Amino acid sequence: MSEIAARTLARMFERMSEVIEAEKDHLSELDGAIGDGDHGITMSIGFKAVTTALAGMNLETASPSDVMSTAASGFLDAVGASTGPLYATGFRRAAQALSGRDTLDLPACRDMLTAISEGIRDRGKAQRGDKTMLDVWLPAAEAATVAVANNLSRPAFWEAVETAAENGAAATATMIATKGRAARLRERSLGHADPGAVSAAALIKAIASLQP
Amino acid sequence: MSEIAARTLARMFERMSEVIEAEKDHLSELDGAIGDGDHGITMSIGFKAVTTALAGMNLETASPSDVMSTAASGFLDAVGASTGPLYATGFRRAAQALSGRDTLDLPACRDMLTAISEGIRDRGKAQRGDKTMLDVWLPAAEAATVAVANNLSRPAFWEAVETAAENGAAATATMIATKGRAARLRERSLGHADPGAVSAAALIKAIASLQP
Amino acid sequence: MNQEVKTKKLINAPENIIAEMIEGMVGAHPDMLRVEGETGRAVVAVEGPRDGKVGIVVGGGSGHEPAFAGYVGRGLADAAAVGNVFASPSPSHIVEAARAVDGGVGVVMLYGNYTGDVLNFTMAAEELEQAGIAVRHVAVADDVASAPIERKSERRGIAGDFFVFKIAGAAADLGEPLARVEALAQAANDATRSMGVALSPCSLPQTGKPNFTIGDDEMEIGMGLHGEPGIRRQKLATADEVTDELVDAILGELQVEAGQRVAVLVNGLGATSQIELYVIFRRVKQRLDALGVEIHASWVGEYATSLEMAGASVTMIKLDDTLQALLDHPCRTPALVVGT
Amino acid sequence: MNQEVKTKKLINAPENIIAEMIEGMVGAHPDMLRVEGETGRAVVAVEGPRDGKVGIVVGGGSGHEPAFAGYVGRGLADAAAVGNVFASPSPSHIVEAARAVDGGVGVVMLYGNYTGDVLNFTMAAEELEQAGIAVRHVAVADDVASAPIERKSERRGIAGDFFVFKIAGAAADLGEPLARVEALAQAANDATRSMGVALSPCSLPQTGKPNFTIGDDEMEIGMGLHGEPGIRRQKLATADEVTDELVDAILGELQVEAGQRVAVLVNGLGATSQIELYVIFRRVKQRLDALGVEIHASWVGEYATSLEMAGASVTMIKLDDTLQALLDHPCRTPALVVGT
Ligand SMILES: Nc1ncnc2c1ncn2[C@@H]1O[C@H](COP(=O)(O)OP(=O)(O)O)[C@@H](O)[C@H]1O
Ligand SMILES: Nc1ncnc2c1ncn2[C@@H]1O[C@H](COP(=O)(O)OP(=O)(O)O)[C@@H](O)[C@H]1O
Ligand SMILES: [Mg+2]
Ligand SMILES: [Mg+2]
Ligand SMILES: [Mg+2]
Ligand SMILES: [Mg+2]
Repeated sequence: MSEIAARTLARMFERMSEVIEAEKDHLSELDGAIGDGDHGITMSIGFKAVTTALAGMNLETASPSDVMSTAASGFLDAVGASTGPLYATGFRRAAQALSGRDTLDLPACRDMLTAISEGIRDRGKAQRGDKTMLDVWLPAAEAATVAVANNLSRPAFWEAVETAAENGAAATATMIATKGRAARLRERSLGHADPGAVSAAALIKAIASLQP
Repeated sequence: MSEIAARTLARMFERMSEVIEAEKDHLSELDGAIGDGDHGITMSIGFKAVTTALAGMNLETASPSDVMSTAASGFLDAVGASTGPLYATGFRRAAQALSGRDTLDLPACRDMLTAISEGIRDRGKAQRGDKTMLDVWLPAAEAATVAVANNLSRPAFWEAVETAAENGAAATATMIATKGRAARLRERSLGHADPGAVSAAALIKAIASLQP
Repeated sequence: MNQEVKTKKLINAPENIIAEMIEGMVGAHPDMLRVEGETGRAVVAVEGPRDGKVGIVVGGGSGHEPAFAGYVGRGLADAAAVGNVFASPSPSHIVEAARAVDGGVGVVMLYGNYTGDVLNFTMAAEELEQAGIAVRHVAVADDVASAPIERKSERRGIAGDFFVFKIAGAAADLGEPLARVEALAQAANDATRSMGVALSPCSLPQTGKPNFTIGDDEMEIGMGLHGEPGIRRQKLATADEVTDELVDAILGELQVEAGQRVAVLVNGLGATSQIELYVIFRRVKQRLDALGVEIHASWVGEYATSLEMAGASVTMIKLDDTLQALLDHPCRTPALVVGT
Repeated sequence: MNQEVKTKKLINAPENIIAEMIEGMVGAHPDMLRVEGETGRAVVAVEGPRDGKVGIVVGGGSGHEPAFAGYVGRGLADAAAVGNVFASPSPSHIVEAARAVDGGVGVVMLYGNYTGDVLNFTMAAEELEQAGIAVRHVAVADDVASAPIERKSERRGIAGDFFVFKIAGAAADLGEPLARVEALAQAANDATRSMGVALSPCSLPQTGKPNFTIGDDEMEIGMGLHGEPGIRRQKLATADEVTDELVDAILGELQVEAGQRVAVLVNGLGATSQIELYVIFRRVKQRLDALGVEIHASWVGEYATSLEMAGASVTMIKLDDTLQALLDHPCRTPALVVGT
């Protein structure tokens, strides 16, 4: 049923783009406080480019891995910025993880989340606690791993993932940035949530709402 | 009694400088509405330069004409702008009119006002009704001429001059500018008093308050 | 806004601002600029003035940097007389500048057409002529928004200074005699048209207050270089619409036809980003391309500013072979380097 | 302020702004710039790239004009990769720029040290190396305010780009091999220090909102080139006091002594008048004169901006004979002409 999984992924990216449009101004404002004020714009451009790229695919024949690869390139070419290489690397790694798979069962979702978070980590060389999007993606992937190990139901799986993501985003407000533009702020970054973490949580929430 | 007349003129310029300092911001605001917003500044610089120049004179030996010449050069060198050549020419003409005179009687005052207004007119090539400082200096000089012809008392002379100046300044609000920066505004200059006319009226009021 | 709060500027005491600026300019460009005379207001080219060459003096108020001292240097102006902010230099400043560059064959003085500048340069010329120095002057009057064509002599000078100065400077550098330098400056002035738009005010260092108010969504079409009101205030439009209005007004008078050549200057007034200026230039070029008019040369940047005003102007000069050769003649000044 | 009101800009649709700016830049400087490739984001020198010469690629986000495409031309950069406003160009933009200037002996890529730029240029380099093109990169890190000296590699690149690009461009133009061009760029980077101050925010064309708020009487010392917060916010001080703070921070690290030489750049962030910039330069020169340090060359103007932000930065590079000769080497680009 590769059509269905590919379609689901494409729908997932559409939903992600919608949620980013809705949060765009808020994300730019968060970035204005500790960065350069463009995070909403870059994410918006990126996910619009992804949906455009996916619209050009034949989802009847494409594999989930193909969808992920196409999303990665679409995002990267359109965005640049910090988020381009980070998400593109994450999505590419997810394409590898999904390679040869036809269904998006919970282990596949876990592997996808893990691959995205590892791709972001390897590209950006950040660690947990550095006050970046990683502080959302890593705990979300961990929650997914635990959920699969504990045989949680689909709704419970996504609830656990979403909660981990939300907690991670909220926690960034208590962290001192050491990576990215906010790193130069040090103590002055305290009290401000990281825009990339907030957008990551919004993306994960969008995925969870579909319960793929 | 040439000391006394020279001293009176020097005091007159001090008073003029004081009144300009007091009106400085207001004059710049008037100029902002129809010009380039600097009239208070140029007048302030100019009259400060005049008092500095006069402070360097020996008023025991100087003639009224000398005082006027020094004021003219002091103003011109420091100011430039439109007002520099206009007032410098007016004061130079007044220096000629006062040449050989030792007292500032009413005919001398009349001649001084007339010379200033003619100097301004000849330098700036403006006419009455053009919405400039001339709309103050010309009627003030005319009022002085009539006052002398009618043998008015010193207080009555200055009251007539001051009233003519004030009316002239007020009237500029109803005129359409045709000279200076405001000329390009045409109809849009209506309703705004001309800054140079307002400062001229303030100067004349300062002189009148001394009743030289 | 709190009446006490002044607009922010990186300055020291406002009354020293011109002296400090000149110290900085001359210090930054010691190979090109020096100060001569008593007043400290005559900025003179290190290379340039020489015997037998017509001297070129430019000048005007400060606040329009790089105009005017930024145009001093080999092949362009020999000296600038530097006035206070938005105030013409005084005759003594101008006389010092002219004396410093007099090579025995006369001086051409170039300035924007404002009452103050006309009066002060005229008084300076009277003084110079009494001293036996032949003087000609040309008041640049390129702003189409400032008076109808029938009253062109009343028009303000704005960024068109750039072309008139460049052409006169080249003519003098090439050894043209006084009358010819004047005639070429006048020809450049006749062939040049500009129009601008302002989006926000500027503030004088002494007052620290915006010199006019304008709505958050408004622009002033035809605004002068000192924030003098223009011809119309209206809601902000797109760059293309605004540029079209400026170009229409300019082309309506310049009458350029397919195959003819112009040079173009898109000038920022102070706070407008180069992105915006290039977007405007793009539209100007689209318009000229559509007419088949050739852009022989173009400049985009800050060439005649209004302190930190936001806005831009478009200037075109219609070129014949003579004007074009003079525009291409090499020069080296802080604000403009042409040729190799 | 009304939430609906956007800051005023002379633009068309924000999503077309980069394409329109590039169209304008290339249209205004057709003798120097052209576009190559599919993405429209690789601005390449008309003269410059050639066989056997190391290619110089610079790049970064837009909104810093004239950086980066303004430095493209003979003797300086061979190409610029142009990102969105305040966003690094993507690897595909960078790869196109590099391919266009590859003369068979490798490419040096220069950019400001920001996460986004580092990541994108690194991905581009990976792709180019797979295609057999040798690539080196130097991330300019001149902003002393952005990290302590022990963590210099984390520092931001601001106006110091100017000196690093110039020196690398000259080395490549002179035919130096890849490793030497990289080493000289790195030497320039090591010898360069900057620090800035901001007085007002800028706004991104897409949001139309000021990207930070600052009190009517405040300044931010050490502000980054994108409005990233600096090291301290305080009441506005005089130009001399502010300049002293910047100069102290720079000289504290550069360790220049009497008889040594530096070059100085006083850079406007977008909305700061040239009067202010020259007043700042004047103070920088007073300080260096007092130390007996020679200013070999200086530039005052807008060389690395933050859209229409008000503020300025001071940059110094400590020169030895090699760096000085490279700085003096002729170049011809829209933003900088050196030599005759
Ligand atoms: N090294 C890194 N690793 C992971 N995420 C990072 C890293 N650096 C920055 N980020 C994330 O990128 C976000 C900023 O993205 P964005 O504003 O789109 O790009 P830019 O910083 O180039 O303007 C930050 O909020 C942070 O979450
Ligand atoms: N031709 C003229 N004749 C007489 N007065 C003039 C003329 N042109 C301008 N003025 C006066 O000068 C005033 C402006 O002076 P000021 O603001 O100091 O100079 P500037 O116009 O150079 O900025 C006007 O308000 C007007 O009264
Ligand atoms: Mg950002
Ligand atoms: Mg005025
Ligand atoms: Mg003025
Ligand atoms: Mg960014």
